[in-house]
Amino acid sequence: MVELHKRKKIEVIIETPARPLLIDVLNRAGSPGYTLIPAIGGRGLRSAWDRNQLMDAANQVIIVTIVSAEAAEAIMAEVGKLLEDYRGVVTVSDVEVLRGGRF
Amino acid sequence: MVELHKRKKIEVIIETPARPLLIDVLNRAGSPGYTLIPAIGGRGLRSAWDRNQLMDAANQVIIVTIVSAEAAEAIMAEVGKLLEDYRGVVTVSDVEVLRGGRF
Amino acid sequence: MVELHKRKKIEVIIETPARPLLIDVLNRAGSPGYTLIPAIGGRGLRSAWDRNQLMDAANQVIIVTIVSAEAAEAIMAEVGKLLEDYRGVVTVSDVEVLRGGRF
Amino acid sequence: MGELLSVAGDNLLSPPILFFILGMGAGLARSDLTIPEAVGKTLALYLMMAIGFKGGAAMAGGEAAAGMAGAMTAGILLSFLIPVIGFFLLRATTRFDSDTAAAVSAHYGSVSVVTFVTAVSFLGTQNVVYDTYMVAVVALMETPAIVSGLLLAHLAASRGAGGVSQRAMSHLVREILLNSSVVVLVGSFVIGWLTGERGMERVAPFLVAPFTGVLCLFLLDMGLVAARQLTGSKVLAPGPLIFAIYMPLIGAALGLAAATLVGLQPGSTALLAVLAASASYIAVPAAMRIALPRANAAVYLTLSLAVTFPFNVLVGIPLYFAAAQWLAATPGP
Amino acid sequence: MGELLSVAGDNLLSPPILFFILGMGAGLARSDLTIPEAVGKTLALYLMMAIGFKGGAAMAGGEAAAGMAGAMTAGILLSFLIPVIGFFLLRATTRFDSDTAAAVSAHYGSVSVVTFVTAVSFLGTQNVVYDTYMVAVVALMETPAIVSGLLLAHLAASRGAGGVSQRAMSHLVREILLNSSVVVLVGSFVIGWLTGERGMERVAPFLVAPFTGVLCLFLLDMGLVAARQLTGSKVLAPGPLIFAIYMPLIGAALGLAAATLVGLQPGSTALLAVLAASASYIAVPAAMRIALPRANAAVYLTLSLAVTFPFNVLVGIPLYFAAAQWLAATPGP
Amino acid sequence: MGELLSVAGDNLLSPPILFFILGMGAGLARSDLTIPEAVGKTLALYLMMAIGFKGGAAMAGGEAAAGMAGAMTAGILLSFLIPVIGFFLLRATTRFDSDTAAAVSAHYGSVSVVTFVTAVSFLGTQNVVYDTYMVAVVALMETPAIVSGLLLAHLAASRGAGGVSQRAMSHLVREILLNSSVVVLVGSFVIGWLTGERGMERVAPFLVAPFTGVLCLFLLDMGLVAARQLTGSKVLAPGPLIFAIYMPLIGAALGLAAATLVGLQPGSTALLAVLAASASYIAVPAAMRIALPRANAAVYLTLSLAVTFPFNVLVGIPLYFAAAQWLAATPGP
Ligand SMILES: Nc1ncnc2c1ncn2[C@@H]1O[C@H](COP(=O)(O)O)[C@@H](O)[C@H]1O
Ligand SMILES: Nc1ncnc2c1ncn2[C@@H]1O[C@H](COP(=O)(O)O)[C@@H](O)[C@H]1O
Ligand SMILES: Nc1ncnc2c1ncn2[C@@H]1O[C@H](COP(=O)(O)O)[C@@H](O)[C@H]1O
Ligand code: NA
Ligand code: NA
Ligand code: NA
Repeated sequence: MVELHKRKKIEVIIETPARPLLIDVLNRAGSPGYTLIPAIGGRGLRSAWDRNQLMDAANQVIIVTIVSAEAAEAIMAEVGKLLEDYRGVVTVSDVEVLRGGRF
Repeated sequence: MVELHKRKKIEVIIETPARPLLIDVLNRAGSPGYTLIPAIGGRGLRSAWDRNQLMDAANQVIIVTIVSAEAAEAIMAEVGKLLEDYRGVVTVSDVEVLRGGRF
Repeated sequence: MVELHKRKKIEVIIETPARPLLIDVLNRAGSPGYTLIPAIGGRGLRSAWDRNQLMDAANQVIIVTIVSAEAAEAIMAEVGKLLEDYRGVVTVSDVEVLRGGRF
Repeated sequence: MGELLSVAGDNLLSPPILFFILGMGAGLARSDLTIPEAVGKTLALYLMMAIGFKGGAAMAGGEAAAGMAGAMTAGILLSFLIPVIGFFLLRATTRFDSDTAAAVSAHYGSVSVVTFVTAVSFLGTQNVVYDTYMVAVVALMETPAIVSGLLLAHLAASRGAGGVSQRAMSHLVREILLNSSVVVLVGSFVIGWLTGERGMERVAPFLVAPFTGVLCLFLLDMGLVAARQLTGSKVLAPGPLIFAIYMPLIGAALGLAAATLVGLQPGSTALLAVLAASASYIAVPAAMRIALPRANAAVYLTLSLAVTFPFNVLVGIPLYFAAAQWLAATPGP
Repeated sequence: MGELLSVAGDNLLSPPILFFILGMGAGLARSDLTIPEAVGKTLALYLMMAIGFKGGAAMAGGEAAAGMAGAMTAGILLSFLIPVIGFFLLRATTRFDSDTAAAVSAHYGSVSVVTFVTAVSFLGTQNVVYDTYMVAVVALMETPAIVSGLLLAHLAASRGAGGVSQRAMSHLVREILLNSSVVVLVGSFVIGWLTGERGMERVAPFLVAPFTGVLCLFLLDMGLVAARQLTGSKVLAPGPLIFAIYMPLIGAALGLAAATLVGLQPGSTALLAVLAASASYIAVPAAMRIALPRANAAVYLTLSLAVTFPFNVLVGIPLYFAAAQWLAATPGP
Repeated sequence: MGELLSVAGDNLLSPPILFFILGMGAGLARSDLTIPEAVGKTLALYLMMAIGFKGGAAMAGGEAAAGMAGAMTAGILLSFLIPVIGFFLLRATTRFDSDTAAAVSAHYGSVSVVTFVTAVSFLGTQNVVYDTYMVAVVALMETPAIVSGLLLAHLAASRGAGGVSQRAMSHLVREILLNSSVVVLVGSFVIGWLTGERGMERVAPFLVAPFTGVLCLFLLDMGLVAARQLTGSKVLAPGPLIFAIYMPLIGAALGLAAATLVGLQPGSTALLAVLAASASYIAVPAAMRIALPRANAAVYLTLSLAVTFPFNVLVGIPLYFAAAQWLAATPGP
């Protein structure tokens, strides 16, 4: 039987220009790690966007980080502040991991 | 303490040609937004596929939408119908969001 | 009302060179399917990495597979062994699917 | 016969075809060599831009447009009628349902721009001229086959083509009329025609000089993709496989006949035969997935890309060329 | 006037501009034609590498650098002052908040390298020479406008520019000084200058011969992206839309005046006017999203890319060129 | 010595090397300039296609293949033996475990195709000819080092190479024999050989003319990637860092000795030295991650790409070339 540990997965979809700012937030909040995933289009409250070939400023990126429940609290608060200025959404969900110590 | 609201995350992996049809479904079902993520390979009941450089018709795309529980019901029914004709899978899971009003 | 079935979603973020080995694991463990998603950057316990234009060996890839709870057990054990040699993380979470029979 | 063999040898021993063979070989041997998707798609756009512009500029240079109207009409009729022949042949020789049979035959009524480009490059090595308005014929032959394929499916199926929801229809129409090959081919043709020789001079170092080299890189990619489509797909029944070989021959015969009727020069006759013989693998699959979702996509993707394309490029092009030469040599009726 | 019309005709009937129009048309008609992102970005780097290297090599070839200091100073002053004019015009004629007004005017103080490259290609068709050090002026004019835009936002807003956190500031500085266009333009200029004619010979078949053809492919992409930015964005109020037309004219007039004051030859005068009239859409948007996040990005992306860029490329370039020619013909004061 | 300095100056002042330095500088200064991945990989394929085809075509043109067998044997032996030397030097001078030491030395036994291509371009500027069959030697030297590295790891480690599971072995074999560089290099060589001069003429405007310019763009990318690998990786202990400088010198010396023994002309001698001195950073890392997963990948990626590659390109190439010239001048034993 494989031993699993409960953790939180935070997924942030945010404007590309805000990427370095969000990574600063994660590093300062002591996140054990993150992974960047490309987004190629979307629609929110504002107009739809499609991977704009030339202007990165109009593109979005997805950042996933697996963290402990405590760290999740701090990160969600910080990300919430960032999303006041920058387009995007954040979600948190429950996951289980193998090597608890890592996160 | 950060206040979180329960929502549903629907993830659809579907053939590229069906993308405009699925977006129509989401818009008509009043989804507050969606994000498109590229898929670069996979295998289902049929043979494996790898990002086919030239023929988009053989590629898949991933669409993520964060919606309220009610909207999720309607969307899942519609997507189910679409998947009768088009290759792909759909999953729904629980997530929490910051700004409840948005979704 | 749409009838939904509980399944497990396993997400593995792993080094590109280990991709064929991980797919072998999934095929042997009888996974009904998987989807490959590109990663364009990240940070773990070791230094940050950015999509390295020339050396695939330094890149990561994400593999998602929707499986039954039993299959999930077997797959998590095997993936755990693989992650002893290769950089990456694995998470498992609960999802619901439409066509239970498929997974 | 000897003459045909030497022409086939010329074709096989040309760099573009050898790179295609290298790609097929590497793909079948499961090498990890891949040309990135973004580059493959851009090379295809480049090839269409190059032959479109060249066609338009030649047009502006007062090249006789003799037979253009005839060639265009023949092309449209061929694109419309070939699916009918294909449909009944498939229904007779395979267990395809009517949707799949209609979708497959629509592919064979339409055209593969890359097969046309490879044939143009082959004519270059044989120093055989052709009417540059044939580029316009390529664009015209893309779409009629899709319409006739849908009609066939509608007539054959009880529930009728009504299945194509009003919403899907708008996506379908845009897909048919405004897909990238039509826009680039026709657009570059018009721009070449408007700017004429002076325009040609300014873009020639980009659109003309490196053409053959770019074709080599693109056919290397095509070989890899075709081989992977073959190894990836389920084993195909003999019926469809043989169809993917004899249908291009039927198409070519019809093309040769139509061209002779309209009185085209040998180079253009060979090209019309190539267009009739070639099967689409980018524009039509996209349209069929919207219009006939129940048709089995794996079948038509494999037949048109992994069987007919290699057959036309390796064997078909020199064969149809030799036939066009032979027809021109024998005094007509 | 007749002279201006024929020059405008020349511009419109050149392959690069026609491919831009093809791109706009296909984008507005919602065609699925797209140039992959990786290729679009590389074509932009290629164009900057080409004009940078050519500028440096000409410099090394002992081309008179007369007026270089004057042109550079004029460029920096124009880049710094134009945002001030733009800011007050926007505050007077639109309901933009101070951040958005500052961000938009910073775009118009800065430059669009591709508009410059298109103007250089246009001068080529008119066989008009220009001082190749103008490439260095392009790099110098990228950044002052960003600084002046931030100052305007800081002075106008009560809470002051303190809003830009210390952390964001370091990302901002790197974005301004080390963004890809500055690095490639200045880097290629220096390399061209160091290797001179000999270096030029070795890279000419890559950087010089295919230049116009690559510009055609790139402007096809620009047309598609500009059209999609236009159709995608919410309908804009008339105030900002007209601003996106008259502001380039004001910039061009200032550029023409400054160039005449400094005594540049007609070719360089036209280029300085083009730089003053052009609005950035890659470097400045990235900086503004960090420095002025509350400014409405959809507005400045749409105005600079979907209105001002097409205006300059289709109408502006021949207009400013004719003005520069006219100024040179009339005896100065 | 004077002669060496002037040759080093020539190398540094050539456009490709200057663009490499520009890339390193921009990367170290954390500029956001990046060449998209799809383009970087295609440029590498283009360079391999170009030198492969040129080698094959020259071969067909009856270029004397004198010394080919000797050069090939020397290359295979060097590729096989250099890892042994490297392994014991690393075990003596660093705290690497046996797997990491074996993996690192396998990199140095193998070759970097881009270093070879840069050296070929350098020979061009010095108007020094070389035997075009050296391209085949490049392909032959890729793999033996991997085998010898695995043997070293197996002998040194108690648990033995049995660790490489049967399944991983099949992926490994395909990775070694069918990786993209071997397929493209050998494939293009054969096609060049089959089509000879006539084939060369048709592809020259694509594969020959723009070669140096494409090399500039590619080395700009290499500089960026090497700098980021350096800044991204943990600080390296002095032992490995110095190894990454003196090991290429040892390799070069062995290469020069072997070439002189086999009696190659100066150009080919210099190239064999470059191959022996260069370290792989695409093919071998991929194989090592499968075969020796416990070896520390960050170490060999940093040493081969961020230290040895820049050393060879900036200093090594002119040094080994001058040595080859000097050897040819002094009467042999
Ligand atoms: N409900 C949603 N589900 C998934 N993605 C969303 C959702 N809402 C917004 N997004 C993404 O976030 C981006 C910005 O949203 P907005 O700030 O509302 O314009 C959109 O373009 C989408 O890519
Ligand atoms: N169990 C699964 N987990 C993740 N992705 C799947 C799964 N099953 C199917 N897929 C994806 O959906 C695509 C179509 O599946 P299918 O319709 O079974 O051929 C596959 O190619 C995969 O990309
Ligand atoms: N906590 C995390 N959340 C998301 N991704 C992670 C996390 N930790 C590691 N990763 C990913 O896994 C890769 C390897 O991690 P590591 O093995 O710790 O170097 C990292 O580069 C990230 O892409
Ligand atoms: Na056809
Ligand atoms: Na300006
Ligand atoms: Na070596």
